[in-house]
Formats: sequence, C-alpha cells, structure tokens
Amino acid sequence: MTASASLKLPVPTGVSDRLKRKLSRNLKERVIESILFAAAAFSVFVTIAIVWVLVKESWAFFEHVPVTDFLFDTQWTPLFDDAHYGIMVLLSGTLTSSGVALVVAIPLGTIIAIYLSEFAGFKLREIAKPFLELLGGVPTIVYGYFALTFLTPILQKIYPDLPGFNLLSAGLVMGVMIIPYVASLSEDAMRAVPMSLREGSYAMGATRLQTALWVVTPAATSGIASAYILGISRAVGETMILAVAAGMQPNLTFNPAEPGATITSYIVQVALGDLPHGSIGYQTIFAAGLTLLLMTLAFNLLGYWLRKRFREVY
Amino acid sequence: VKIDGSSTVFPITEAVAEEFQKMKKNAVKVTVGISGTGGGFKKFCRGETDISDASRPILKKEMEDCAKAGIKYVELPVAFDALTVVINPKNTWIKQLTVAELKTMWEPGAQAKVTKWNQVNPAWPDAPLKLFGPGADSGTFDYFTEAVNHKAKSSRGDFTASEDDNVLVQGVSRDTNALGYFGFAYYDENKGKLKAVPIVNPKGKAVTPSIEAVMAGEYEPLARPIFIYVSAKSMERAEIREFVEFYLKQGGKLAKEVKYVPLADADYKHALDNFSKKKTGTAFGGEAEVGVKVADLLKRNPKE
Amino acid sequence: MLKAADLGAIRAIITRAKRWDLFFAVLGLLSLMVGVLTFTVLFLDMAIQGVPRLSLDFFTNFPSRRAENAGILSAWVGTILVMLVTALAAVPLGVAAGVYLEEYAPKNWITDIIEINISNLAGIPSIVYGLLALGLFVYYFGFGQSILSAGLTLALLILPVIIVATRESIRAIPQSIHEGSYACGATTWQTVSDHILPYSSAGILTGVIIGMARAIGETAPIITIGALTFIAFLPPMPFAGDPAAGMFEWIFAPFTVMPIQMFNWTSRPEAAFTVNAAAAGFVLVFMTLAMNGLAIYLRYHLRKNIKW
Amino acid sequence: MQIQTGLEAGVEGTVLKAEVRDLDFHYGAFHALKRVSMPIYDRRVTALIGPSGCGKSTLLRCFNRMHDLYPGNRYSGGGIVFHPDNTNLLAPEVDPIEVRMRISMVFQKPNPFPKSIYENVAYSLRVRGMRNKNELDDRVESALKGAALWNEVSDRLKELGANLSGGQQQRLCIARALASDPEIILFDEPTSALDPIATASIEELVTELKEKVTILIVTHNMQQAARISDYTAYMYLGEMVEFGVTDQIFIKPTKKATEDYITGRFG
Amino acid sequence: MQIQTGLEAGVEGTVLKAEVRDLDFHYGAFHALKRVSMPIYDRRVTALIGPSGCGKSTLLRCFNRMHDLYPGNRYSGGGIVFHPDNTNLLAPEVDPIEVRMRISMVFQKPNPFPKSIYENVAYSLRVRGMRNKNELDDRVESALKGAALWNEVSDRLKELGANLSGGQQQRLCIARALASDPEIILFDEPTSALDPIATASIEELVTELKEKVTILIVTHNMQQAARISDYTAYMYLGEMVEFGVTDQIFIKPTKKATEDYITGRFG
Ligand SMILES: Nc1ncnc2c1ncn2[C@@H]1O[C@H](COP(=O)(O)OP(=O)(O)OP(=O)(O)O)[C@@H](O)[C@H]1O
Ligand SMILES: Nc1ncnc2c1ncn2[C@@H]1O[C@H](COP(=O)(O)OP(=O)(O)OP(=O)(O)O)[C@@H](O)[C@H]1O
Ligand SMILES: [Mg+2]
Ligand SMILES: [Mg+2]
Repeated sequence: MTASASLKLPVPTGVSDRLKRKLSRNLKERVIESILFAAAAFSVFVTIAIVWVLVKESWAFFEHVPVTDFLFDTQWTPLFDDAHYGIMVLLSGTLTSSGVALVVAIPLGTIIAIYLSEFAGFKLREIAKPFLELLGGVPTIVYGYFALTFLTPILQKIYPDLPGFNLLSAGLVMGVMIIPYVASLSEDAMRAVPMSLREGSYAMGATRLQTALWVVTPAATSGIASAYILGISRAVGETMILAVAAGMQPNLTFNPAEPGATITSYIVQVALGDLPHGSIGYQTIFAAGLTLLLMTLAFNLLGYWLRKRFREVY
Repeated sequence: VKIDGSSTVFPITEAVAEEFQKMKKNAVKVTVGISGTGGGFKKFCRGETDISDASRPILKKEMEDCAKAGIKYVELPVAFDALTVVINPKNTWIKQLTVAELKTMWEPGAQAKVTKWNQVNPAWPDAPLKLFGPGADSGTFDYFTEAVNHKAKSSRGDFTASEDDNVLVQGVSRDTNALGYFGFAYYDENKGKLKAVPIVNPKGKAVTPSIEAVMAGEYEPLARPIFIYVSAKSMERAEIREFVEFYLKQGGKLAKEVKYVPLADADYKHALDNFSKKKTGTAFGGEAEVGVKVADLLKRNPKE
Repeated sequence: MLKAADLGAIRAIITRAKRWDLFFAVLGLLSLMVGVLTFTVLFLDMAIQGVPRLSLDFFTNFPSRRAENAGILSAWVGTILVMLVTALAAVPLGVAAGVYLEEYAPKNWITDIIEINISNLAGIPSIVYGLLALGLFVYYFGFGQSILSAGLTLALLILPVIIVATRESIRAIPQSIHEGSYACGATTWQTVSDHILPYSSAGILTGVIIGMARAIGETAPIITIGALTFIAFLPPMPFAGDPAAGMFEWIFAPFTVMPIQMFNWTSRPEAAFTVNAAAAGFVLVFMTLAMNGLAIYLRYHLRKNIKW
Repeated sequence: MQIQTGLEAGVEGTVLKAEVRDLDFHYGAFHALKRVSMPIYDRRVTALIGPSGCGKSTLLRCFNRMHDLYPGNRYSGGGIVFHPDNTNLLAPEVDPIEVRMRISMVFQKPNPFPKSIYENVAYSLRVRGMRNKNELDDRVESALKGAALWNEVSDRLKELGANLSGGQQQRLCIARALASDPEIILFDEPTSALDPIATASIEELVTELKEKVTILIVTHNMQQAARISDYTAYMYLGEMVEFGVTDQIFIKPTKKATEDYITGRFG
Repeated sequence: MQIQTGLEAGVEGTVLKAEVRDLDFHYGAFHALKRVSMPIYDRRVTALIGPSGCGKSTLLRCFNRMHDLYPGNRYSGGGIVFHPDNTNLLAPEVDPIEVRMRISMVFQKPNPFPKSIYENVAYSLRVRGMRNKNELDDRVESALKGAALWNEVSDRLKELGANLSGGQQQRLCIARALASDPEIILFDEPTSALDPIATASIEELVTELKEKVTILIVTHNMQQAARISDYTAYMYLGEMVEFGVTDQIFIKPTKKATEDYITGRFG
C-alpha cells in the first residue's frame, strides 16, 4: 500500500463497533449531569422563590399604598395612626450607615489587602488572613452591643453632642466587620495577578508601593470590584448591629451623627413585634424587603458588568 | 404544650413553664417562643400553638382569622405590666408628671416642634428634650399612646425607638435630658441608673410606680394587664388544663419574682373560674382599652 | 551613559520612593491592627464578663428564669443539630452546583444566568432569607418551626459560599491533571469523582467551614422563622425514649440556638442575664474560632498530600 | 502537501496505522490546521517538527480527541482514519472515550496524579473497569517495567508520584499511558521540561517502545527528531509542508522552507 | 571556567561593561550557579546557551537582582562587577532598585502591564519621577521608535497593551525597557513564545539595539544565538563550560561537551 494512493481516498463514514459510543455509559453520564445541573439551577429557584414571596406580599401592600407615595414621601410612619410610607427615610438610614461602613472598610480593606499581598511575608499572611476571617465570624449581635456600649461612649468623649444611638458608631463597627470580606477577596484577586507582571514592574526599578498601586491593583480591578460589591451588599444587608446601636428611629437624614432606622432593622423589629400579621403594617416589611432585594440586585448586576468590563487582561 | 407570642409576657410564662416542668418531672414538654403578640396570634389562629402570650387584647383582624379557622379561645389576664416613665438621675427639675404634660411631649403635633423641656413647662430648663420609647410595632407603644394621646398608635415619630428595653435603659441613663418609658421590670433592675417619675393619676394623686401601688389600683393610667389566650381545642388535653391551672395558681408568685405585678388573688380565682367554665371569646371586642379594672374585665361576657 | 549628577538625582528619587514604601508598610500594619485590635477588645470584653460564668452547669442546664441557674444546653445542642442539617443540605447541593459549573456547564445564557444568580445570592441580606424561609419552609412545605426549617434556611444562606469555594478550589487544579485523566480514557464523571473532588476537598472543606462559621452566628433569619427561646428538653434521640423516636424525628423538633439565646438574654432586665449572654457569646465565638482553626488545620494538612 | 517520492522506497514492509486526510481544525474562528494530510505507520516513530505555533500540538491532540474538552473547538473538515477499524476518529458517532482508551498520550510537563505511584499507573486500568487486585498488580508491574521505571520504584509503590524526580515522573506518565496497551502513544514535547540526562533516558525508552506500539511525537528539538524518529513531518503555519523518512528530510529536504528551518536559517 | 585564548584576538577595541567573577548562587539549599565567571562587553550581544535547567535564567536574573524578590535566594559567593562604576552589583549595600534602573530586562513571555500602550512605555520614566508631559511624550515616542513599534501603534497609544499581537507585545516590552536609557538590557528567551515572523523582527531589533546598548540574551535556540550574538557562553549544570566569540564557539569549540551540545548529539 502506498501512502500517496491511500491519501486520495475519501474519509470513510462507517464506524467500527469498538469505537462506537456506548449507550449505557452515555446514559449514566447524562443522568449524573442532569442531577448536577439541577443542583446548579436550584440557585435560580431560590431567587425566584424569594422574589415570589416578596412580591406576593408586597402586592397587597401596593394595593393600599400608591407606589409614588412609597417612593417619594418623606416620612416613614407606617405603624402610626397617621401612616406614611416613604421608603426614602429607611433608605437614607441604610445608605448613611453603609456609607460610613464603607468609608472604613474599603480603604482599610484595600490597604490590608495590598499590604498582605505585596508587603507582608508568607508567615504573616498565613496568620493574618484567618485571623481577619474571624472578624467575619463573630455574631453580629455581639458587634451591636460593642458599638452601643463600647464605641459610642468613646465617640461621645470626642464629640459630646453625639446622641447615644447613632448611625456613626453602628456604621463604624459594621465597617470593621466588613473589612475581612473586602480584604480577603481583594487579596485573593491580587495574588492571582501573575508574578510576571510584578517582575516586569520591579525590573523597571519600581518600588513595592509603585508596583502594588500601578501594576497589581489595576490588574486585579475586577476581583477588587467584586470584593467591594460584596462588601456593599453586606453593609446594606446588615441587621443586628443597626437594630441594636442605631436607634431605630426613622429619620430622613444623611448625617451619620443622628439616629436612624434602616430597612433591615425595620424588618427585624416588625418581625418580632406585636403587629397582627396580614395587616398593612406587617406587609410593609415585604415591601421593604423587596426594596432591599432590588438594591442588592442592582449592586450585583453592576458588579457583574464591572467584572465583564474590566476582565483581567494579563 | 406549645406557647408563643409577646416578649413582654415571656418572662412570666417562662417561669411558669420551668416550674411546671419541674413539678411534672419533665413528663410534659413546654416550649415558649417570642414571635411578638402579632406573630403569636398568627400561629395561634392557625392552630399551631396551644397558648398565645399577649401584651394586648386580641384585635379584630386576628379574631376574624381565628374564627375562620374555627379556633375558639379563653382570654385570661395573668399580670400587670406597669409602664414606667423614667428620666436620668441627674434630672433635677422633674418631680412628677401629669398625663397632659406627657401628651404635650408625645402627641403627633409635637413632632419637630416640642424639642425643649421649657416648651412643655416654662419652669423647666431650656435644654433639649430627648425621648426614648419602644418601637411602634409593640403592644407597649399602643397602650402608652392610647393612655396618653387617647388614640392608639398616635404619637410623634421623632424619638429613639428600640425593641430592646435594655437599649432604652442605656439611652436614658446616659443622657441628662432624656425621658423614656418601658416596662416596670427594666426600671426595677436599673434603679441605680434611672429615676422613675411619679404619674398624677385621674384622682389627682402623684403615684410612683411600685408593685403595691399597681396592685392597689392607684398607678393609673399606665398599668396594663397582660394576657394569655388558651385554645379551646387544646383545653381538651389534660396537660394543657393542668398547665393553665398551674399558671393561674402560681403565676402571681412567679410574676413577682420576675418583677411583674401580680393580679389580686380574687382575680386569679375568677380567671380560673372563667377558664373551667370555658368562657370563650374576648372581653374587648377587638379594640384596646385603657384603664379598665381586671376585675371588671373578668365579669364581662366575652364576645367571639 | 549616566553622569554622576544623574546618578545623584536618581538616588534622590529612589530615597523618596522608598520613604513612601516605608510609610505604606506602616500604614498597612496599622490597618491590620485596627481589625486585630477590635477583635481582641471584643473578645476580651466578652471573656472578662463571661468566662467567670462558665461552668459545667452552664453547659448542662436548660434556660431558666433565674440567671444563675440558666444554661445553654438546649442552645448548643440546637446549634449543633441545625448546623448538621445545614451542612447536610448545603454541602452536596453546593458542591454539585460548583462541579457542574466548572466541569460540565456549556458556555451559554443559561449558565450565565446561573452564574450571575449565584453571585447575586451571596449578596442578598440574611433577613430576606428569613422572610423566604418563613413563607416556604415553615408554611408552604409545612416543616414548621423545626430544626429542619432552620437548617435549610441557613443552608440557603451559605450555599453561594460553598459554590464559590468549590469552584475556586477546582480551578486551582491544574488543567494538566484534567487532561491527564481524560487522556487515560476517563469519562467526565470519573474525572470528577476520581480527581476533581478528592484534590479539591481541602478547599471545599475550608469554604464549608467558613460558611458554617458565618451561619452559626446568624440571628436575624432564625428569628423571623421563629426559633423558640424557652425549651427545656432536647430533641428526641433516634430510637430512644418511649415510644421510640424515629431515626429522623429530631429534625422536626422545636429548637433554640446560641445566638437566639444570647439575643433573649441581652434583652432581659436583670443584669445577671447580660453576664450569661456574654458567656454564651464567648462560647459562640469560641466555636467559630474552633471551626476556623479546623479550617486552617485542614488547609495545611489535607494539601500536604497533594502536589502537582 | 506532497508526499515525498522517495518515501515508498523506505517503507517497504510497513503497515498504515492511521492516516490524516485533508484535516481542518478551528479554534473558534482561528483556522489552526489547514487541509493537513499525513500517514502514520504502524510501530514506527513519527516526529512532528516546526516552529512554535505552527499547529503541531493541535494536530497531535486531534488523535485522542482532546479538543472535545473545550468549547469552541471544531474539527471542520477531513478526518483521521484509524486502521484496522477503517474508522474516522473524528466522526461524531465515535466515542472519544473509546478513542482515548486506544490512543494514549504523554504530555509536555509530567502530570502525575497526586496519588501513589501504583494508583497512577493503575488508573488507566481502573477506568476500564478492572477491579481484580492480582491482575492490576501484574499490569502495573509490567507497565512500569515497560517504562523502565520498575527497578527504581518497585519498593516505594505507595509513595506519591510527585515525589519522583522530573524524569522519573515523565516515565511514570509513560507507564500510565502504556498500562492499558494502547495502539498509539502520542508524545507532546515529552522532554522539554527535563534535564539532559532524563531526556536521554526518555529517548531511549521511546526507541524501545516502538517495537510494540506506534508513536507520534512532537518536538522542538530537531536533534531529537533526527535521533529517534523514523518519519518526520514538517509543519508551518497550520500546513503540512513536508513529510518523509527522517534521514531524507534532514539530509535532502525537497522544500526550500524545510531546508531553511532545519539548517537554522529561521525558526 | 577558562576564558578561551582566541578571545582577545577577536575583541580588539571592545570595552568591558561588566564581569561575572566566581559567582555562586543558591535557591535555598540548591546550588544553582557554581563559581561562574564571564565578561560582558560593552555594546555587544552576549548569548547564554545550554540545556534546560543549566542556570541560564538564574545567571541572567542576578544582573538585575531579580532574585531579591523571593525569600530563600542567596548570592553566596563572588559577584558581578559593573563598569565603569567598578562596583559589585550584588553587594548588599547596593540598592537593587538602582541596579534595575540601569539594567533593564525583557522576559520570555511578553508581560505588558494592564495599561495603555503609552503608559506601558512611560512606566519606567514615571518610576524615575518624570512628570513633565512633553518630555514623557518625547521619550515614549523615541522608545517606541527604538523598538520598531512606533509605525504600528502611533495612532492607538491609548489602547490596552494587551490588545497587541504577541510579537508587538514583546516589542512593547522592549520599548518599555529602552525608555529609561538602560546601560544593559537582559533578554530571557524573548522569542520562545512568538511565531517565526515575530521572532525575526525581534532578532533584527536586537541587532540594531547593540549600537547603543549592551545586550545579554538567553536562548534555547542555537540558530538564534549564532545569528545575533557576538559572544556566546555555554553553561551546563550551573557551571560555565565555555565562553568565546560566537563564530568560534559554533565552529571550533574547545570543549568536547560544548561540541556535543552544539552538534545536537545531546540536549
Ligand atoms: N485554545 C486555543 N485557542 C485559540 N487558539 C489556539 C489555542 N491553542 C492554540 N492556539 C493557536 O493555534 C496555533 C497552533 O498552536 P499549537 O499549540 O498547535 O502550536 P505548536 O506548534 O504546538 O507550538 P509550540 O511549539 O509552541 O507548542 C497557534 O497560533 C496558537 O496560538
Ligand atoms: N525558584 C527556584 N527555586 C528552586 N530551584 C530553582 C528555582 N528556579 C530555578 N531553579 C532550579 O535552578 C536550576 C536552574 O534554573 P534556570 O531557570 O536558571 O534554568 P535555565 O537554564 O534558565 O532553564 P530553561 O532553559 O528551562 O529556562 C534548575 O535546576 C531549576 O530547577
Ligand atoms: Mg505545542
Ligand atoms: Mg530559563
């Protein structure tokens, strides 16, 4: 047989038995794949269930309260005789406390991440990271009392006009609680930046800080952005610290030195309270929950978009 | 025995449950939850619990739910909660308060207007007025607003609210210009940090809250009865009957132990009587009332 | 070629740049200290208050109206059982989802939705899970206020953490190992079960523990589904008691957990209960600490045998 | 492509094991193999050479359907005819797993599984469902012997494969590939991560193996190709430039491009 | 090592830029360089060849103190004397940053920063504290011209460096290295990740660059070494086997080991 002759032949179309697909094996693989797919798709089911529960209950609420009132009223007194349903009030509390928390968590978290990934030695990093993660594992109610009975008095010494309940001290403690999320994830993202980029920078005569700020951080942007988004979601969703230390006083303010109520603290408050279920007052928690969900959804979509936009290019 | 409901009633029910289990040598299992009065009634009217703790009478909406599910119940007062108005110990200018003065401070119209002590009474200093109170979702709030502003849930909104009365204690004890109200037990435990304000009762006498004063019916109008509701269906079970009877017999003593004000002995007897006669329904008709005497309540003919 | 003057200028620039380096190193250490110190203060504060209260009785007593008699027996047993359910539900589900996304998922819009959705779930506030669980588990499925409902609620909460941890540790397995396995003629499932899962187990376990450490301290969602606060008996042991309990009867039993017990105690008027709360908090943080310690231990020792 | 005319003379007595026929391959939109054709002779060593990025690995990985693992890869024309089955390996009805069981592969960087030495070799038997302990033991031993590793590891079979030296690891991977009695073994630059001494031992092994099995090897190192292969194919930019008996390709290539590459004028 | 005697003859008119003297280097306990000595001549291309793992990269990376970045690495004897300063680059009191500012490096895989093309090149200037926009513009332009990239990118300076093709990226990295007027540029297998056409352009560039700057290049590809270098050093197992004028090394090496390697008998 000569090569040149055989090569002119077309490719055969028959398939020998030994090479044919095996039905039993294929079936087993398919079944396993379907099971695994179901597990992955379950998360979608959870989301749908959450939306369903929230929308169903909020629906009844919005039949009584026009959406415009909900969005634009400047008072939140749903349980009072003279009821107002301005979610802005709770939103302002949520945004202010989250703002304070992020002012703490983002710079500190980022600095810690840079420090651990670019400056610290291996030992320190391996000790510090789990230690930081502990901060994320402390029950939040413990933080709440810490803010109220430890931090607030200290702040009052510096700033005597500060009320005993305020968004500031709750926000600060919340910030410390969120540090590990920001720091740990950002650090992971930075360490994922290939050494070759760092070597490139050092080879130009850059210092550690220059390398960290000008090369590593930009290269890890998308990972750092995810860390921030998660931090923001955590801040917006935090409940017990605010319920304990922020005063639960619906207050349309962006001044952290005032007491305020947030969406989450309002929800636990009412969930534990003496209101009859099914009343409008009770349904407010679902409307508030829906607002919260939409907010975190927006943040996460933003995060997704950022990740796509700034996908690591190394 | 499944019990759920108000956190205000919880300490008494817990104490009773503890003693009852001890007496029964753990043969009967009792659980007590704190879903709040509303949460408690929700479960109660779905038939999930045997007894509901309530810091306020059952409301219309809840009565309908119960009726729909065919749940009948016996309403039993078990103790008093004396709402205590407290101020900071460094506050020297207040010796007593009238309901009218409280109203000036707390009425909805005061919001953002009455912000200084001297706006309530010119004799008082020109110092900021800082108010503390329970959250608008609580029975305590409902009762206080009803008693002071004569309309439940009608209150100014710019005060510091907390579900957790210890948080309020913290707040008032740290601020000379603060005034707040909450259950008597919290005051009693924190006497060193707070000062209770004597309230001028409808008869014109300033009364300092105390167990004796409440029992004597003098601390008005801020003493409120608290209740348990027992499902009629559950009453068919012997252990429930035994538990409730135990509650009404020992409840007074235990209530005192956890710093609540017991009812008069006669009232417990009367309640026990109502219970054994299965007098179902509420004496209130779905609305809160202020200043009714427990003895009167027990005499009323409950409606369903 | 550099002249001496140039060299001097460069040296000046280097000195300046190095000063910033030093400044940042100090700043980094200080920032780290903020976190570490907060934790230390918090922990010491709780320890000073709570540790004197710790005694064997504290662990073996049920809650009581008398602070000095009150203990956390039902709470810690409840916590452990709830965590057990959480782990049993979340681990298989999370690992399966992670494996699917890494090893099977085609690149299409369904996968995209699932991915966005998972990162989204990680950001949903825990209280919203509580609302979901109340509607879904407690009422719709009729599990009631049971260990099962609580365990499943927390399982949902930590599911994204486990999925992400699974995916990360699978990604840490070099592609060459995948290819090596396929080149031997292994099917996808054989590759997953013989290689992917064993080699990523350390990472998955770490993720599970970190997730559990978070779940163990959660208060808000458990409150909304209605955990009990006074419960002076333990869930039925399988096959024990009279009449004998079923194997799984305990999962439908009422329960309380540590954070709820703490929450209840902190809101009691008597100061002695605050001490109890601190003691319970100490135990809880200690449990978290122990879990994190375990995670670190596993990270080091399970990975010892895995080299590529 | 033109098959070198001198070829037939050199291949008397050889049998075709496989033929690449007009093969096209796409990575997404990138056309990586362009109508590639070449024969693979039974129990001979065929070397694929060419500058980096010319498609050597791509072609090699078509043989065991490795490209199926990644989305977007397309066998877009032609095929690989496998003998004696006379079946196109790339046909969709063909089970890639069956293909991989009959065509083993050894990678550029040794990639032992993080399992024991024994389990590494036994793995390709286990996926075939072999469970019998004695049979496994026998097959593992003979595979390790075939890979010239038995003497070095017979007393430490329980140790991790990763604890071996680089050259030993690569021989372990060869043993793994041998264990299941494959008909073809593919090597993708098997020595480029190894030191010269380990390289020499692998080369020797390849030369021995061709007694029993057909070998297709990608290499960057022309000296290596010259030393160990019977046939050599020169590829450039996804095309097969020249195929022929190794000695002829290195001494008297027909194409100018091949000559330039081989003499180092470029590449 | 012995400096080849024929050397002096070939280097009339050349000036020493640096000398490696009895250099020892350890990765932890592993002795990677063993008393290595060699001269580096000013404005000449010196190639380092040798089989994989022989220590070429290790030696190269000593020149800009890259090893300082990782713990456990030790310059354990001897040094590199830099002229005309006549200082030992490896002395602890010498600031590695200063060394790196004067000795640039181009890596095996192009590693542009995740920044614009302009910023990539400007980086080494910014690190030197240059802030003046006009001056930066000028220097970036001339560096890009020096790297033969200006024509291709002058209208897309704001684009990401990663959007360029592999060969362009590598030239970008060369431009980056050039921008700060280094005295020596180190190349570590700069073309091994590139296709032949890109490789040719880089080689051409290196040949042009030596007019202005001293070049030290590691390569696996002996043809490449032969094509572009003036001097060649052959290393084996951490030792310097032979150093000499490239033509001589390739035509008439003094050592049998070198000859074996170059003729492909091994490696
Ligand atoms: N996964 C992929 N996706 C897209 N293009 C690819 C992929 N893998 C390889 N290529 C491209 O296909 C071409 C051939 O690659 P291949 O890896 O086959 O080259 P090679 O000859 O093996 O080179 P080397 O000697 O560097 O290994 C190259 O241009 C490469 O960039
Ligand atoms: N970071 C390191 N730690 C320990 N050993 C190392 C390290 N880097 C390299 N080595 C070892 O040092 C020796 C020399 O490595 P080097 O990278 O210098 O070789 P090379 O000649 O550049 O090889 P190649 O041509 O493969 O790049 C090798 O044996 C290598 O295994
Ligand atoms: Mg290749
Ligand atoms: Mg190298």
